[in-house]
Amino acid sequence: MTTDTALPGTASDAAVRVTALCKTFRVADGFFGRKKDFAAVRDVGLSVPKGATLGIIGESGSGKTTVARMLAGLLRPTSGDILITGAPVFDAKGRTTAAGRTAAQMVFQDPYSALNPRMNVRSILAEPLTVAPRASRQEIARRVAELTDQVGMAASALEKYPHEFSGGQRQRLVIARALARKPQVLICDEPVSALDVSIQSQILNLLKDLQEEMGLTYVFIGHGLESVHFMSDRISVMYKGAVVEQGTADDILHRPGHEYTRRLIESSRAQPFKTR
Amino acid sequence: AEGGGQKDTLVFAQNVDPRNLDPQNAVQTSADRVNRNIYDRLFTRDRSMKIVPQLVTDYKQVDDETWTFQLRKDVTFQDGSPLTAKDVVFTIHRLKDPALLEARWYEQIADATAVGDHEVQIKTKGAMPTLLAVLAKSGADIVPSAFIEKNGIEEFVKAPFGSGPYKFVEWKRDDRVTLERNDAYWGGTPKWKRVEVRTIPENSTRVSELLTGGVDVATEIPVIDWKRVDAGKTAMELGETTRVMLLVLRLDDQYATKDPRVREAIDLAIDKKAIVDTLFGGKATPVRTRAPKTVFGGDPSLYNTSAYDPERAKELVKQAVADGRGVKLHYSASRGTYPMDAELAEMVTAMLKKAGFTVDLEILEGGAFGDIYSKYTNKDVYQVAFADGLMDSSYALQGFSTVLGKPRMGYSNPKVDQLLAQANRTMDTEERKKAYSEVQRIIADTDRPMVSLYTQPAAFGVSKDVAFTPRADDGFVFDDVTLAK
Amino acid sequence: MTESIGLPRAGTPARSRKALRNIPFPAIVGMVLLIVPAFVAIFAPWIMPHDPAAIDPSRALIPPLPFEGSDPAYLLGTDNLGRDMLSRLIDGSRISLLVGVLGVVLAGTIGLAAGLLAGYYGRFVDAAIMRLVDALLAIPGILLILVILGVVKPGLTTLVVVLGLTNWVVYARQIRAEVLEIRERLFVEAAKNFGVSHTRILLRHITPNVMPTFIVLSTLSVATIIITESSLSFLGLGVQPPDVSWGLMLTSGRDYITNAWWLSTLPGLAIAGTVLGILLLGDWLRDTLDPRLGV
Amino acid sequence: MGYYVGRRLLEVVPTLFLIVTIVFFLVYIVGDPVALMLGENATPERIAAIRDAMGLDDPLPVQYWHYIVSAVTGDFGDSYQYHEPALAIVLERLPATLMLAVGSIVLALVIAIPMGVWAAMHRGGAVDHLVSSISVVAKAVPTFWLGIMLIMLFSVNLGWLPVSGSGTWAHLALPMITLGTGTAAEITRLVRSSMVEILGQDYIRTAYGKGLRESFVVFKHGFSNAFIPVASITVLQFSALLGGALVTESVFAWPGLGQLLVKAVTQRDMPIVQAAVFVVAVMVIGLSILSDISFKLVDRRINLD
Amino acid sequence: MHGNEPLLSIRDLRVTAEKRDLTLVDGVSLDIHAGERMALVGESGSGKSLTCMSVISLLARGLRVSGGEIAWRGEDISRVSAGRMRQLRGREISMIYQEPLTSLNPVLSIGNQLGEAAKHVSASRADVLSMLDRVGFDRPERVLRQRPHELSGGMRQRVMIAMALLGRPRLLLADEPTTALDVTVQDQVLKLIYDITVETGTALLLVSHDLNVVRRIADTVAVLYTGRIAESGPTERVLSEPRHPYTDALLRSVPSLGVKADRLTAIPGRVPTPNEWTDGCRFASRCGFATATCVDKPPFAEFQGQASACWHTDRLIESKGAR
Ligand SMILES: Nc1ncnc2c1ncn2[C@@H]1O[C@H](COP(=O)(O)OP(=O)(O)OP(=O)(O)O)[C@@H](O)[C@H]1O
Ligand SMILES: Nc1ncnc2c1ncn2[C@@H]1O[C@H](COP(=O)(O)OP(=O)(O)OP(=O)(O)O)[C@@H](O)[C@H]1O
Ligand SMILES: [Mg+2]
Ligand SMILES: [Mg+2]
Repeated sequence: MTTDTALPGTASDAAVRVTALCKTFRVADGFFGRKKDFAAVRDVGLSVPKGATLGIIGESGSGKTTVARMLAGLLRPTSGDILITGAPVFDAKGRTTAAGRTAAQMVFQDPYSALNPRMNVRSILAEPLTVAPRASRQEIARRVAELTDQVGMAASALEKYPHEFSGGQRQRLVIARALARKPQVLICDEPVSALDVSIQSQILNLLKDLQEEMGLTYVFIGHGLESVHFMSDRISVMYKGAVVEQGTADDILHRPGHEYTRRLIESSRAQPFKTR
Repeated sequence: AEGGGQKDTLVFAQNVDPRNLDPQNAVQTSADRVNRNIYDRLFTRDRSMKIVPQLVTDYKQVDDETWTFQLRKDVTFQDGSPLTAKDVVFTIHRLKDPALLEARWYEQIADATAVGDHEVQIKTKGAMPTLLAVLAKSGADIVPSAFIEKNGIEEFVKAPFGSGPYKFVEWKRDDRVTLERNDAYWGGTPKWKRVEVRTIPENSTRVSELLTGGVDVATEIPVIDWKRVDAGKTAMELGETTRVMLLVLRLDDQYATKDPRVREAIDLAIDKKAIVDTLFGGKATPVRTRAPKTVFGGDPSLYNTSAYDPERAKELVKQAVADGRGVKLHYSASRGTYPMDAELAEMVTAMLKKAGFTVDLEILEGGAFGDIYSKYTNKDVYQVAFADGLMDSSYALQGFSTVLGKPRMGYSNPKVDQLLAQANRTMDTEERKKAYSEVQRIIADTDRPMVSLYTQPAAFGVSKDVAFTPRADDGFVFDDVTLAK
Repeated sequence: MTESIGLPRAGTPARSRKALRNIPFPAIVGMVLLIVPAFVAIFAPWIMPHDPAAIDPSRALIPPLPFEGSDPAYLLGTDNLGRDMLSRLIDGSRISLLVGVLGVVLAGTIGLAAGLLAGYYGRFVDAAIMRLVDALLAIPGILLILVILGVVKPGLTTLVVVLGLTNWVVYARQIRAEVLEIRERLFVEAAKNFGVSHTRILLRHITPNVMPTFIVLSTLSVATIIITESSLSFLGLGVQPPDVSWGLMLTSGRDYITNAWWLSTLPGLAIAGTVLGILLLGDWLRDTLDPRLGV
Repeated sequence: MGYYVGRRLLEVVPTLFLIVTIVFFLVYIVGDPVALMLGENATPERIAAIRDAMGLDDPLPVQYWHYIVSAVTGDFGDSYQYHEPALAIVLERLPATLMLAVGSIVLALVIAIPMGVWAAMHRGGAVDHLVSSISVVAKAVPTFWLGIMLIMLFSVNLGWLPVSGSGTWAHLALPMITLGTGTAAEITRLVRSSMVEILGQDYIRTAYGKGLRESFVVFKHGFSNAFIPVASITVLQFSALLGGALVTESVFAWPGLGQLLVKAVTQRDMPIVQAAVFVVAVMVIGLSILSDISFKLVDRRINLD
Repeated sequence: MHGNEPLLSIRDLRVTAEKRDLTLVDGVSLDIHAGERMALVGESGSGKSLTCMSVISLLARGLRVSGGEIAWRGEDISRVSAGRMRQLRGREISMIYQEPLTSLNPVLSIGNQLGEAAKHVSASRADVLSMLDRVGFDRPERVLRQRPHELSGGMRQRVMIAMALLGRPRLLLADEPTTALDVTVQDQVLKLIYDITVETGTALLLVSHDLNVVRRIADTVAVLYTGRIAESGPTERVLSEPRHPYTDALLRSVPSLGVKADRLTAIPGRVPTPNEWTDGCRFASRCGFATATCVDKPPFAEFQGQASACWHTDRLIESKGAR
């Protein structure tokens, strides 16, 4: 296991700070059985300094999305604390706090279902701004134009509907919407998995650019090692709900500790198969 | 319905299934058509509707209120036990239970006592001119007292038996009642070995069954099918009934029909002839009274006649309007309860409109239609048909008495009350007839709380394998049907 | 076989627009079958050749045109009271369609609301609504109608209310199932992410997306209701004269099937044609709006 | 398994309670049969006397309580018409209706499955349009009209089958066809749409890829998957079918529950109405639970929650 | 490997969507020889699956082969009867599909589904069991009794592979057999396919959009873009010295693990959809080398077994030299 070398900055200016996070689901056991508890996330601790990117990798079902949803305030943790820029995401009663709703926004894996097919782009982008505290009409129009521009879309896109866009363009819209309320943290759950190879790099570049411009903090989830490595300063590896190792991106790549990480790297290293 | 060789099974189809087979608790033509073949009564009506003794050999009116009846001695129930005075007394006593539907006809009977095995004494409250008619009526079927006292009526009606010509075999509700010949019948061997009384509610199905030979006799053939049935292997047999289609009017203050001119105009505006011709191919009889000719006391001068005078009707409506009287009529009628009832309502409505009325026609399904009547919520005009199971004006005209007429129609005429009371208390046939005649004239010519339209014909379809003529009481005696020659 | 990602998603406006350009033949037949009665119903007072209520026994039972004994003044013949069949059919179209449409509006509104609430809020709301739905489903609809109409006197309003009250369960079930799926979609999650209220999520995000299902269900329901109305007429509980509906004409003509076939056959054809039209159109809408709505 | 069955059964309790309550209040507002039975010349006093004797004058909560108690014990009181226990009468009539309903469903399935599969195999083609049109027309034809027409054709004109009544298989034929036609249409449409969906699935392609014959693929791989949706809708159809029986039974004078009910409603014979609705509801619910459980056993992929 | 007759020779294949009158595969030509492992790469919608489906004649309804020829050992199978095609399927040509999760019939047991396939190719139960053993099942008997939902994605894909290989086909078509699987499982399954093809001498046409996968498994590669072949040739050559700007851009846009770059080389714009396709070079709008010439359809130029369709191969090579 790699040593947890602390990044510059103290705990207080960590943009994301997660301690002992657990999530248990009640699921049906077997086909006819009664409910039983299933620990999807177990005792996860994460810390991301402001402006940095934390990559999370792990096999399917290891709990990545579950962590992401809790960070975004969409899912109430069973236990554990989540602080985004120092403010708790959930209050004592387990309700999402106002800070929890604004400070962290999510970019979803599937841009095809992340946009309401029955709303045009303008209303999609405007919607976050209509939520209290509600912005004025002019303010909304201005922000919407600004956002479209930021993600590199033409103003003409505003009157169109999601289906009129390709996957890559939709993902830009998803990102633009996530940025609408000026969050400090973006949680990207496999943002490029559903996209064409040639488009993936556009989106990754965009995310990088935005981070630079606005000093955003990212939690970047992926299951391809290449893109996570490209995006992240530090990487956490999840396996069966727990973080099994974490370290700087290069450390993980060059000195993988966990068996799963090793296999992942091996399969990405593209050595031609040898005949037995 | 073909038997091997000689036909010995009669299949009869009616449109309504019996409610139950308790003779004292059915009041229903369809039940009576079964019951009167299972039971005997003290008296019965012959084919010409004359009251004749059945179980009685001899009878005597001792005084105004006391009668004695000698019973036949050779009568046994179908279980073999003899029918005695005890059974007659039991039956009459049973009819005193007000919860039984037949009870009200027997209210005037004070008591019955057995005088020996074969003599019964009946006491009435005051003179009761209708006693014999009542004893010849559906509820008066004599039931076996011993069995019922022992097992209770619930057990009895599951497999009822009487002393009549046919024995009950089985009743499959909404399907058929099966009966077989009572070989031990005192009145000689009944004609049919087996009789099936089927229930086929849908008109066209009943007609089809008749046409295909599935049934021998079928009731309620719709007018439109008369021609078709009256051809080939089947024939129509039309008869009279006591059922009169009429309009019940309302004389209370809030109704337009309070104005006698309005009521008269209604009477004059309706072309009964046209109605009868259109709806019944001329086979129904226009009448101006609730008691037709076939009913005792029915005034023949009001039979087969009409007061149609459209001009005068218009005139009356105009007058009423000029006086500021409303001529907007609320008209309630049924659909499917009586033959052609909805069509009639539409025709009458059209005629009333022609005379200058405004008509608000409301046609209702059976239950809702009945509700109006039973809750006394009938408005200006309520179209309904009434029969007279007693075949005596005392029943038919009773509704015009203040007791019944007031809540129903807002009608009360002391003269009518007096005439009705008088007719009900005298044994003098002629005097009764006169009184009833006078009541009918008052109703038809001056008061008009009801406007009678026509008597409904009985429309039987009959296979040519058999011969049958309907009875005026709409009943059905199996042995009236004979094999065709 | 499998549609690849490149295709626009089902139910999107562009897809609908595109589909409009190449409407399949059955759908065109369906539209024609529907436009005719709809047109007739709207313009009834102006196109009825005779007074549909004018009784004249002298001209009763005239057969329709090409048949022997017909009268050119009465294209489709007359009924047993001498009323013009064509005029009555035209008049009847109004009530038949009105009952169908209003019944669906009512059923649809209740069903949509119930389905949305049950599907979205789940838990107690869901359990309560679904138990009611189960209960109503277990009592055959027509039976319920029969019992209700046994009480209240039948008429246009009652009929609409009763049909509405018995038909909403179908909507509730289907829409609930749909909502259960839609509420898991990421755009709902996104909306929750920035704090959009439940009401707004229901109205802006979920409702528009159940509309295809809703529309398809509605077409089917109109058909069902029109047919139910005629069954009710048969049982004596439908529209009552002097109002005219096709169902009423059909049933009151039933004794005449062998003698004057047109009395019941013509309204029967009108019903069958309209229902056929609705169903054809519904099939097409289903294919166009939502290929997943299998049943 | 036990847990699931238990939960499913537990859900039935509120459902049944709702049904019973709905029926009670409907019936309550319907009013009573007394006046209807008494006929023309009954005085208001007499009506009141009989109503009192029948316990119809009790206050609403009392009546409701009596009714709930009797529903629980399965005693709905005596029929006003027949003066016999309502439940017994209803149960006596049930077999005839069940026979008709089951017969119709079997008939419908026998017709609908091949038609639907056939149409799905030729999706978009002439066969498909033909089948769709037939099924739509079949659905659009009013039941009673069809019944009367069938009688005209097969009984009156051809003389092949008896007009009405019950007892033999020949008697069952026409009502079964009449009642089954609409259901057949419904199921045909359902089979077609399920099959269209299934025939587009990847595993169908896999089956073809193995080199299997078309008919084999369609029936073994296609229909095996359509079976459950079709079967569960068929179960739902059952309830609609019992509704259709009201009309069919009247047309064919078939002595089933339908006729009993229509009459009970018009005659305001409320014990019968209550018992009948209850029995039908219990049957439909029972059937749907049974089918859910058996489908779940057959196909363990189904998530019933 | 070369020189002898190819096993499968596709010439100028054209697949059209009938209703919308769109050409979706637009003149694809390929040769696969016995024992050769060929990869077909390209982005979503480029026509990879349609090409495979055309070979085994399982195009979805509404699609048809509208031109060209598919020669199977000299016989044009794009026009043979359904009966003849059935003989070939499973015995000569087999296919593994993209979605292991949905490619098995959920209501039938694995044994049942394998059994049908075995019957078709007259394989015995023992053959089935040994094949299951070969694809890595410890207890083949047990698998036979199970139903698809009881198996994981990787296991299902193994079953599919076993099923495809039962008849010892000469050609195995594998349409993105690992896309739906977890990264680490992907690797195992690919390795399995590779090993088996080597063992049995079965030729392989592997569809993928992942260049890493291609590099690991394929002898030759064909790069598809918008229904046409952009470039084809020996894998080694094509991936190291691309002669088509699209291949080049694709290679450069994939983040590599070796060096941690600040930015990725992205291909601007997006893949045009079939209704936007022109006759000229369809990559032109996104291509750095595009000139006015590109409105004409680029010809195929072959260079040492490496063929590419670009007007500007020279400039591409030049620019690379410069870098
Ligand atoms: N709402 C839920 N109810 C029950 N179980 C859940 C729920 N959400 C997730 N799970 C389970 O929790 C586990 C972790 O799921 P999660 O989606 O977080 O995995 P993941 O790492 O994102 O996987 P993938 O790479 O496939 O997206 C899985 O086993 C999943 O089935
Ligand atoms: N059944 C169909 N009807 C119409 N168009 C189709 C159909 N199937 C595929 N297409 C279209 O044909 C084109 C090529 O599809 P194909 O499935 O061959 O792509 P692919 O290269 O396999 O892509 P992917 O990587 O997404 O599997 C796409 O534009 C697709 O939209
Ligand atoms: Mg995930
Ligand atoms: Mg593909």
